[in-house]
Amino acid sequence: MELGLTDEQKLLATTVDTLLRKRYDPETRHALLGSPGGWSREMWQRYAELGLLGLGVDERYGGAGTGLTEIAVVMETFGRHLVLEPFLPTVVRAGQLVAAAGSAAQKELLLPRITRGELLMAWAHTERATRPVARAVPAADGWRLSGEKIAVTGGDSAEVLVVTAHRPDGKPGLFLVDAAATRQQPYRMHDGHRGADIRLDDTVATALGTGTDVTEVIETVLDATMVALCAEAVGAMDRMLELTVGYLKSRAQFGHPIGTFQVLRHRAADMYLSLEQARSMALLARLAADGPSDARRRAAVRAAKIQVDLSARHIGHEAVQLHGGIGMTDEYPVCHYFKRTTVIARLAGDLDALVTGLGEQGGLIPAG
Amino acid sequence: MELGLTDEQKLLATTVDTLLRKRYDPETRHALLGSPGGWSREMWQRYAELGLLGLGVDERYGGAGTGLTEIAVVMETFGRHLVLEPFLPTVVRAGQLVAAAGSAAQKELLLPRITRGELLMAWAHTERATRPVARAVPAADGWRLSGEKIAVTGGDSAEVLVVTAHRPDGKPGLFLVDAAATRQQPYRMHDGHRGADIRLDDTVATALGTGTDVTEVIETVLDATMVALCAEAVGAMDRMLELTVGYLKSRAQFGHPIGTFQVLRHRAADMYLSLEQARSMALLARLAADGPSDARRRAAVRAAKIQVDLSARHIGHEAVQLHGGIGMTDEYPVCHYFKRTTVIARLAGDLDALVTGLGEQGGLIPAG
Amino acid sequence: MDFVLSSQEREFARDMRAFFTTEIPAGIRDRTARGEQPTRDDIVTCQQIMNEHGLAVPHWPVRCGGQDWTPIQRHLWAEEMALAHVPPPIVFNTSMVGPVIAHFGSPELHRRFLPPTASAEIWWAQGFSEPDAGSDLASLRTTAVRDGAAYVVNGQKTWTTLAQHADWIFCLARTDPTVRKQRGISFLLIDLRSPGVTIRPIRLLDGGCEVNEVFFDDVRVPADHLVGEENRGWTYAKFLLGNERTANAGIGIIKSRVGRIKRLAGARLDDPLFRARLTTLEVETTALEMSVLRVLDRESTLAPGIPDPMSSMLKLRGTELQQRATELLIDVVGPMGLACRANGAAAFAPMPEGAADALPTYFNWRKASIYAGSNEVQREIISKAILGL
Amino acid sequence: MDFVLSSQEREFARDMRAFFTTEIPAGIRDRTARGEQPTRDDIVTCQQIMNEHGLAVPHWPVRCGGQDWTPIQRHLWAEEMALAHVPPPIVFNTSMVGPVIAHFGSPELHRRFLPPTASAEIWWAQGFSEPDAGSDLASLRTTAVRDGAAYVVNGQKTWTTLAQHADWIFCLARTDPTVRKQRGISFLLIDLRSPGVTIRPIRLLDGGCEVNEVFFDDVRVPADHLVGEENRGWTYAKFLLGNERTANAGIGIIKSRVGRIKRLAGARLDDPLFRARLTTLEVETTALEMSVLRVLDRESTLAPGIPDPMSSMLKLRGTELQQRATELLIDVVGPMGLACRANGAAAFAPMPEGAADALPTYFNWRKASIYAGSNEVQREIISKAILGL
Repeated sequence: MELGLTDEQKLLATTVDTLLRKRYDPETRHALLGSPGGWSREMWQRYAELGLLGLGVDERYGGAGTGLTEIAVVMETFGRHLVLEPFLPTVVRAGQLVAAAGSAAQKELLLPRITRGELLMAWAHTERATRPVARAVPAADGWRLSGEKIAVTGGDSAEVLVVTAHRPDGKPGLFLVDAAATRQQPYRMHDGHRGADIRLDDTVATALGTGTDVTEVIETVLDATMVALCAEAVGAMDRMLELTVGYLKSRAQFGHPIGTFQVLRHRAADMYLSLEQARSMALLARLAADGPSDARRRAAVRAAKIQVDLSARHIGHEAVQLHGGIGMTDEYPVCHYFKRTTVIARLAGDLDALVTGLGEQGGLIPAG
Repeated sequence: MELGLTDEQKLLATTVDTLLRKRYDPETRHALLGSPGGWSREMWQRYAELGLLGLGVDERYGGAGTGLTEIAVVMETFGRHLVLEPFLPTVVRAGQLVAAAGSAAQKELLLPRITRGELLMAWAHTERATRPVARAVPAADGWRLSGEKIAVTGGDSAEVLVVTAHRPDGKPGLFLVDAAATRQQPYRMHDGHRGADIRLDDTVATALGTGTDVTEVIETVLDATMVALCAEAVGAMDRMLELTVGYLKSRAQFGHPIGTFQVLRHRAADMYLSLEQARSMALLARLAADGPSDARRRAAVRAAKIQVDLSARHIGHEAVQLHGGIGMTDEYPVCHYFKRTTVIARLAGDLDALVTGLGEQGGLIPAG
Repeated sequence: MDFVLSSQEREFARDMRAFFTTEIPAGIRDRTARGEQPTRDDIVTCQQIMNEHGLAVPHWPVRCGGQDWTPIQRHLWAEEMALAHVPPPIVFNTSMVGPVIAHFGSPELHRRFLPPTASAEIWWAQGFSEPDAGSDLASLRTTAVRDGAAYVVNGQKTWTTLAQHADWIFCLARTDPTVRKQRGISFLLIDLRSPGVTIRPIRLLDGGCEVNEVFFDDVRVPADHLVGEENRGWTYAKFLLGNERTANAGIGIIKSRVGRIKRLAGARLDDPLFRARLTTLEVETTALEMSVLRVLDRESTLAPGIPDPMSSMLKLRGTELQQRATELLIDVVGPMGLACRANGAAAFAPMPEGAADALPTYFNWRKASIYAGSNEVQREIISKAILGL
Repeated sequence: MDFVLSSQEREFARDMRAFFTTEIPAGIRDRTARGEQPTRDDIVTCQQIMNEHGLAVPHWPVRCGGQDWTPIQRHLWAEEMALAHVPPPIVFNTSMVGPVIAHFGSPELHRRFLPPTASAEIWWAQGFSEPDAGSDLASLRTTAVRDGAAYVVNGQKTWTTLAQHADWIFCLARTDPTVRKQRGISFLLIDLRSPGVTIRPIRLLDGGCEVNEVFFDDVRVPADHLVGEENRGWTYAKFLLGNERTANAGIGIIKSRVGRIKRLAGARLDDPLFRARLTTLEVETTALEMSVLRVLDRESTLAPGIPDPMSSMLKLRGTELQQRATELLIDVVGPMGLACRANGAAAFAPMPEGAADALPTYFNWRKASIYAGSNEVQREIISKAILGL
């Protein structure tokens, strides 16, 4: 059983954490939130220099050639510091799609530029339930896509998009699209991350790779997304508990630090339970995602997302409550963590759907 | 708006409570639990003398001519004292069925004897999901019933049974059966109440009344059962909280009464919330059941049962937990309340079914 | 649930519904129904219309413009207002400072302040909370020192809701630092345009600025703006807080939120898990409503300003249910709700109702279990005042 | 979840499974699987078989008959035992008094007690709890006064599990009343057949008598039945309690309960609400199992008897999940489960499995959040030892 991190992985965590402690304090982040792009190009270059943007990318394309564990290590640290840069859309989502499904030429074209911090990408996948699905039709020089995508994280700044669209044979396809050829409605999301809705009207596109069935690739990268989000949420929850415990120790009421009130101490203990349960499942999901893409992996990843969502609701609510009014203010960091975990819990399927889906698949524990 | 009790109803509550305080202390009840019949014929006669067995029975049959409110008042007091006598099966269930659907001759024959405490009855209604349903076939001299009934509260001591069985036209029918003509498997239930499984093999039966559709009557008496159970559960929960608060005040640990520990005080406060929510819904159900039998009444009664079940789980678990080991012992009263409310929560449909059913009916609050 | 009401009460409720749905502009009500925040003008407009019909301050003493209503009538008035999506009158005016002036103020204060308070010509803010006195309100530090015909006020208030809209503020200030903390507090009325007053908005997690800090730097307050007697302010504050026995349950808010969720949920209502959560919320809301009615039923036996300890239960469970309702709406709007549409972010096609307000309201409503006596404080009250622990 | 294990660990688990499912009589395992309580004979039989194969006390020091296993191997041993429905060895023998004697007892005590403790020739009971010392264990009052070559023991123990089966009891008794309460306690081994010992069963809410009161009335205990040094008993008790870092999570219990529910649920599994509760329980159980593995993973860095504060979390959440599993089974058996079938109450047709044990187990398992350090005590430990509050 290998649950711990290697020395290299620990060093990676420390390096990223040290950088962010120095360069990404809450005030800096606050200023970024209000800036036009919403995140720091300078930090992006530093991530590139540290090799973070090449995690999960093969060495022949300039990457580190490592697996999902390193990505999870970085995401957890990013979660602790609420990093706003579009690492998830570029490196974890679009990057992994290209790495998994792209042709050699496409990889050669895109991955080194991602790794060097020169290219931003995003995956336009989610659609409104009430609108017609995005469709791809073949054209003489490739494909043409039409449809609408919503909640595309990083979709505001991405230069190249991977777009999921239905092919004429009814199967899902993945396509590369020049973002400049699409119409975009950019926005800030409630957690401060940037995103966009994206409209395609007979937009020129290239198929990603040559495979005709990308269902498996989509599944794998959705799993990787969930693993990354779970790790990020654990980092954020860890910090929320830390902030809460710190506040309980420093804030006095009725002549005593409020951390001496037994009710608040026990509620902090319950937050700790929720955190550790989420941490355990984030770990399981990461270990599972390193394995073959089968029902067991999918169940473990979905189960992790369920536990993380449950824990995030509990910890977020309690962190704000135990802070009292100060926990509601934009100036104090805790609410930003709460907002991020709230959004994470609504990405990649909501709790009811995940629980129902996992139950229909037979759950986790065999009948006996 | 009339939410309070009349002076007569308050007097009824006090009278019953006074009797039970005197004659039904935990030791007396404990002795009854182990006695052959499991309850007191002497108390039954006292209830008759106080007129309790004629509540809900028309004055012309020797009853008090009052409504469900008086029954709820008595049931709540019975809940506080965990009364074991078969009031619910005889007076509330079978008695109300006879009063609602019986012919004049049947009422004349049965109701005065119930009222005087001379006749015990029970309603054999519930069946095993996996067994064939009970069926009624007409015979020259009435009907013949075949089938199996389970969890018939009071079915061990009832002399006359009302039995629900499918008629040849597919509708449910209600029939009077001499208990001596059936086969019985009597038992104690987990809450100390007695009951039986009952088997009918071509057993002689008389139709209750002359109506051909008793669906409405069944619905009404099931609602009355729920109202009575909700009231009883409120009495039991009220007493559980009282016992718990008393224990918190008297038990010392680490040099202090445990009731000075903030965590335990707040958990007692949450128990109080659960209790009052249940009390409010028991009241609503009672007021609703006095009204016409329509969707609104059914929704209110089911909603009350749902709230009572939720509250009973919470209060029962916490009452035992806050007592610690002593709460687990048969000698100390609190677990007997917990067991009774546990059983009540499993009578008349479980929580999942009630919630699903109420939701399918459109819930309680209109769209707007 | 209205079968628990008498026919007169049902008729009263119908009258209120008719008033609110015909006299209050449909534009304002429609916007509120869609989850938009009412503007200052919306609120003032509605309160003025109500005031013209004698319906802005029904719970004030009759001699001050109130109505001789039963507690249940007052409840039905508030309930029908909420269900008709009418922004309620300014709570600081009608439920807080108004009753205090009416019960404890001089005839001069009555004449000067009660009419514009009822008509919303004056918008009041509440100056109770301070940065170092959260749940421990009586440890407040703002001082008022008598200097001739004026008090000189120094200190800081915080969490002052909608102070940006306000003209005046009613404050608790310490006038005698030598006695036990509850004893030396006075209740002052302060014009927010006075020199030395600074208002600083506090941005909250939902992006809005509904609360403020208010700083007092040698602010001179005419001595006749003292309400009642000097050093008795804590009594008046307790009267004020004890007056609202059932309002914090927020039954109207929960019911209109649930109603809106049902209107918008569409196919989501066919999801058994979602529906079960909604149904359970409806059951618990109905239970709470019935608890409110029980408190109202016995309210006529209590003098004004005497708290009913059961109010703590209504506030506690009410805010929990209000919060749960906000969470269900997020599930209804799905990923469309993740963008901050408040910043002018549009979409290619009309957005589903709720997409803009679901998450902000969810975030904002975390306040409900913190303000007006945190839910932890309510548990303290229940365990002590009701259970005797 | 076994993909987190190494191939050697998976092989080890397979070996254990093979051992338990072939060497332990199927009759015993089948009855346990159906929810019946194992008898004294069942337990002794199973422990003896395990002991013959060196598998009864793997966590004892190797020189005392233990196995040189990793923490994860010990966990897999317990897990496979539970999944194979094998009644575990007597916990008082193998996890409590055995390790204490092995670590702190004299060579003479080793020789005399360890072999029969491992083989279940002696059945031990635990004499720690007292009526007036619940969560505050160290305030115990039972005294042991030295009189020549013996201690004279007086006092009362309670909640003594399965004392009716026991031959000996290990007790904490006060040998020095003059020092701080933790300091004057000694650890004694007492033959339950000694004159002056009385055992009184305590009937519990499920109808059974699994716990007892044990009274000591001038019981003479040979002085060489003292373990370790006089007045150091509190240290040994803490060692004993600190040794079981992951067992209280009860992962095997929860998984076998969930497995049984799934086997019996039938159509109930199609009820989306029931299934969602079951699925959520499975998720949280898997999370707990992973937490157990994390604790085991670092356990090799801890000396025996040093508690891991994370154990408090495992006990707390584990008992909650164990209890939730008992509640789901009630829903599966429905009204058939309401009768006390233990009293010989039969039915006309075969009863569904679980009908007899669902409610008693649910009732009985309320103990889990009370015993072994109540869950409130665990929250105290977490808030202090882990969070520093």
